[in-house]
Amino acid sequence: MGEESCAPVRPTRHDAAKPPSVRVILPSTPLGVRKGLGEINTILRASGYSQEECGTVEIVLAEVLNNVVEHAYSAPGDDLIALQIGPARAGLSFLVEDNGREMPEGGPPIGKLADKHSDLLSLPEGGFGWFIIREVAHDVAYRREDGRNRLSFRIAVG
Amino acid sequence: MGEESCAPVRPTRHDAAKPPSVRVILPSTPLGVRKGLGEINTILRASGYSQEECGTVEIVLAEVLNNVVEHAYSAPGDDLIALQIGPARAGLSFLVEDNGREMPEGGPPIGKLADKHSDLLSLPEGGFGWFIIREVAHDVAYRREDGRNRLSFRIAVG
Amino acid sequence: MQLNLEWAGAVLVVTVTDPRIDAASAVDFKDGLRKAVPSEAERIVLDLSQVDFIDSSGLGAIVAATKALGPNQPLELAGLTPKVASVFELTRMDSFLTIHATRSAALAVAAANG
Amino acid sequence: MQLNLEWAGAVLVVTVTDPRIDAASAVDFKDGLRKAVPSEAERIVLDLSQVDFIDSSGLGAIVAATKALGPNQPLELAGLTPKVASVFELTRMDSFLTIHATRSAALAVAAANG
Ligand SMILES: Nc1ncnc2c1ncn2[C@@H]1O[C@H](COP(=O)(O)OP(=O)(O)O)[C@@H](O)[C@H]1O
Ligand SMILES: Nc1ncnc2c1ncn2[C@@H]1O[C@H](COP(=O)(O)OP(=O)(O)O)[C@@H](O)[C@H]1O
Repeated sequence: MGEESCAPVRPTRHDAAKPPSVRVILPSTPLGVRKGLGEINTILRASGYSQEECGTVEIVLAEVLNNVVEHAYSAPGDDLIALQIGPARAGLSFLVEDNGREMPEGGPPIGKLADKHSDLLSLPEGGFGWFIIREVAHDVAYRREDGRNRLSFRIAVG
Repeated sequence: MGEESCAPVRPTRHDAAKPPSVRVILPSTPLGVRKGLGEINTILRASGYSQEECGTVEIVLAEVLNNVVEHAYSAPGDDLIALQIGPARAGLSFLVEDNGREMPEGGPPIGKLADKHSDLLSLPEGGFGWFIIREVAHDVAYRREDGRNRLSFRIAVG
Repeated sequence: MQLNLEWAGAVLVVTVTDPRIDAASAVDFKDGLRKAVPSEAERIVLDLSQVDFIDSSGLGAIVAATKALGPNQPLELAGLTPKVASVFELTRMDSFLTIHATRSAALAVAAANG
Repeated sequence: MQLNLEWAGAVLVVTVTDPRIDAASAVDFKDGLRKAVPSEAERIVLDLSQVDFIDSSGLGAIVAATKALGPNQPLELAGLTPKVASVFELTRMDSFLTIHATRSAALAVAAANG
């Protein structure tokens, strides 16, 4: 997942963006995630990130947060997801925490893609999430601590 | 609402505190507010504010945020509240934003207190919220913009 | 909302063991208190020494409970921690409610008053 | 999920008028699309020009719909906005699905192919 491999959602570099410090607490529901992404987008735009950079952050966060809603917690209810955004050496750092169940293999899935030679009808209809995360994000690290999942990563924007 | 009138929760002045610049997004639910206040407390303590100063901030934010939960949004659901904390000339500045309904009179209530001469049985059981806010916070300003409520104020801590 | 009950003669001491009486717990607190107090209680001491934070909802719940119990079952407060005390002072509720420094002070007064 | 239907001969143009096909709306979108397409449709053009964001749930829904309709009712995409296009590219789905720059380009090709 080097810098080279994320061509389609390529982060552009400029000096205007000022990495914000953000704490987000979200209801673990599809609509909670959608609204949270909207607020984060507003903050990043106001911090000087381009529309394209905000799009890069949005797709990764959408995949990570929706995975928590769909897989870590059993059913949408009162559960909360905590997200921290801060400056990183190169880009923005993210830490996502939840009190849901542990990752199945003790760590995040590899995320694989449809075989180049497969035909339309044999395409997978899911499982794109982790492929997207690993393709765009850097330094992905997972740990289970105090009954909590902590997933951290970096996105090279700004 | 001068500096003089907020004796009971008097801000103490010292040089240790370093005002943070942080954005907090929280669910518009009583438990979301509670959790958000906990995070803010942690951030302010880490920035060098005293326990007493953190208490001053906590009570004002509790009133402001719970008002959004109870009055601006119709029912606890997936709605979010966005909060910005930053340095101010004297103290910390706060901006609270929500997408709920507009303030009833186009602005925040005056906030009044029980009559000194009333007896226990005629005491109000609610309506203390805005009195507390106006008593402790300074420069309270409200505007409705883009379907969003924006309430800003300053608390003289640090 | 966790409430601990203890009798000292006809005085019922209700200790709030949750650290917060806030918008998330005020209704629960009011209900719990109402159910906890039997008609035999001649006086109620609400021990708040374990409560670290109260907001206007919690304050409203205490005022409402005091009014509902009425003058025949006076509700008195004891053991206010600093943040809690400042909210009572700020709203001037300290001049309408009876507040004792500690639970034992409250019981001593209750004993003296019969 | 708001879908707008329009016929161009035997081609059914389905325009998604919601700005997002995401985890909150993907199931709704898939159901809506299934109900919207009658057996008379010989080709379906899905106009995404009003869609600003799609995530992997939305992508999965489009793949599932394309598979369910099968080769006799080909589903083709048109008008992908930048963020949406990048998700199709990133997941290489752009090499499995037919994507046209615009809805009129899609219709021109459909007309040429009969
Ligand atoms: N946060 C998580 N907690 C537990 N399991 C997860 C989490 N994220 C992903 N998984 C597991 O990894 C699988 C692959 O995830 P993903 O690539 O996002 O695809 P999808 O969500 O479409 O199934 C999921 O089906 C699930 O079993
Ligand atoms: N954020 C808000 N949006 C809309 N209305 C509000 C808001 N805050 C306060 N109000 C109105 O002002 C009144 C007084 O508020 P407050 O002093 O906090 O007391 P309480 O919340 O206990 O009623 C509320 O009852 C409500 O009608």
